[in-house]
Amino acid sequence: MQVKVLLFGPAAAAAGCDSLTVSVGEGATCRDVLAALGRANAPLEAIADAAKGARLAVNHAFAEATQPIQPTDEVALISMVSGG
Amino acid sequence: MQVKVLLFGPAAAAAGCDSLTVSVGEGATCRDVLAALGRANAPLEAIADAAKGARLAVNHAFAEATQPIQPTDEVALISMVSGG
Amino acid sequence: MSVHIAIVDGPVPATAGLAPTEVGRVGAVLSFDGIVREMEDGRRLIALDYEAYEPMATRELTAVAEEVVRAHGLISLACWHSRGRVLVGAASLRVVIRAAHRGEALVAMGAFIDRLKRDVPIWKEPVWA
Amino acid sequence: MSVHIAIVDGPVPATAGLAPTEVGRVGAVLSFDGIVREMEDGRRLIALDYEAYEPMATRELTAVAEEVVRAHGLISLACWHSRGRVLVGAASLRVVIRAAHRGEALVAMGAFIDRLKRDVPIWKEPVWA
Repeated sequence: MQVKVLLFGPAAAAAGCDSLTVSVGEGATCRDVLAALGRANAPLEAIADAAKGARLAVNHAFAEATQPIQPTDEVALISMVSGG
Repeated sequence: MQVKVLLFGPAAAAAGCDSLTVSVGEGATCRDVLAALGRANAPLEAIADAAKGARLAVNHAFAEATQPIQPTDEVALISMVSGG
Repeated sequence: MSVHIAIVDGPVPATAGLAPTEVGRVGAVLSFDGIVREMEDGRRLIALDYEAYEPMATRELTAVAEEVVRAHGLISLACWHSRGRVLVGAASLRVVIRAAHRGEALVAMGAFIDRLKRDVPIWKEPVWA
Repeated sequence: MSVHIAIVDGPVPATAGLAPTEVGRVGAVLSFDGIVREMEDGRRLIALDYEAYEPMATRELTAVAEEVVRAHGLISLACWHSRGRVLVGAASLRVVIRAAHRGEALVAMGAFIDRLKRDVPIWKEPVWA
């Protein structure tokens, strides 16, 4: 299935776009989508890294790495936040 | 010599007056004056206690226990402050 | 116990959070303003542009605020965060905490801002001079 | 580095310390208001009467403020303390700290108020309801 991932801040700047659509298998989890982001866009690989604190938000809430993604979900990469 | 000591807050309330004049020998120190306060006024004994944080101010500055008092000094008992 | 959260366009208004104090229980009102500084990484800037992923940013701020209010026994926490351009010298963040005593207010202020900087989907971008 | 100290008759004015921020270096403005609460030792009160031994109170506040500004590398610290009657719900103390970052501002605020409560010759007396 195709999953569109919204990008913000340094992630959007590195990828050169505000969103990226990746192909993953049915039943793919957040972990799978993060990995697919890194494969789809080389500059994103270091940013979409769970070990560095990158997380996906699914429908505006932080999601566990093991959470499966539904085709209708709104998915966003939340990394390197810098509010305040 | 006679030393007039200004009292404030709970010390003034306990002593029943805003100042107390005590007799001490020439060359008396802050420690001597504190002790004389306790002897002169029984309710003050527990309040004018250096072990409980009571200090004398001499001419508007905190004074060491060993500082000698001059007859012209302005002396105040600073204890149980409660600002803020 | 109450929480108020707002993401506002541009700098946070100067009088936000200074409404009359709840009479009686409140013994401490602690207010923090985060101000845009002139130098970042040794370079001079004229402003920061803030981007917020909404409604998640407001939801996360609200969740963090409720958690901090509960954990520290606060009476209330209010937070304003900017979106869009904030010039050097203006505030991009205001947090106002009301509590019975100063101790819990000071600890809670640090904890809330730490959580905000870690978990809330807001990004800033420098506008260089 | 600057220090401003004032002992004022009655409650501290609501807008004290909110003058325009020094542009550029200041990244954090932390403001504390100490408010008179309704209950003290389980009894209801209507006000606190503050007595200050002047000019020592202003001198000590100034000395403590200068020491805290120096120790924590603050940009400025301003303090207003009441003298006379302050009703429940009104502020008897305001401290405004300006610093480069929030960390030193939060630590310095706690340190300043602790020192004030220990060393500054000001006394309060409850006015019971």
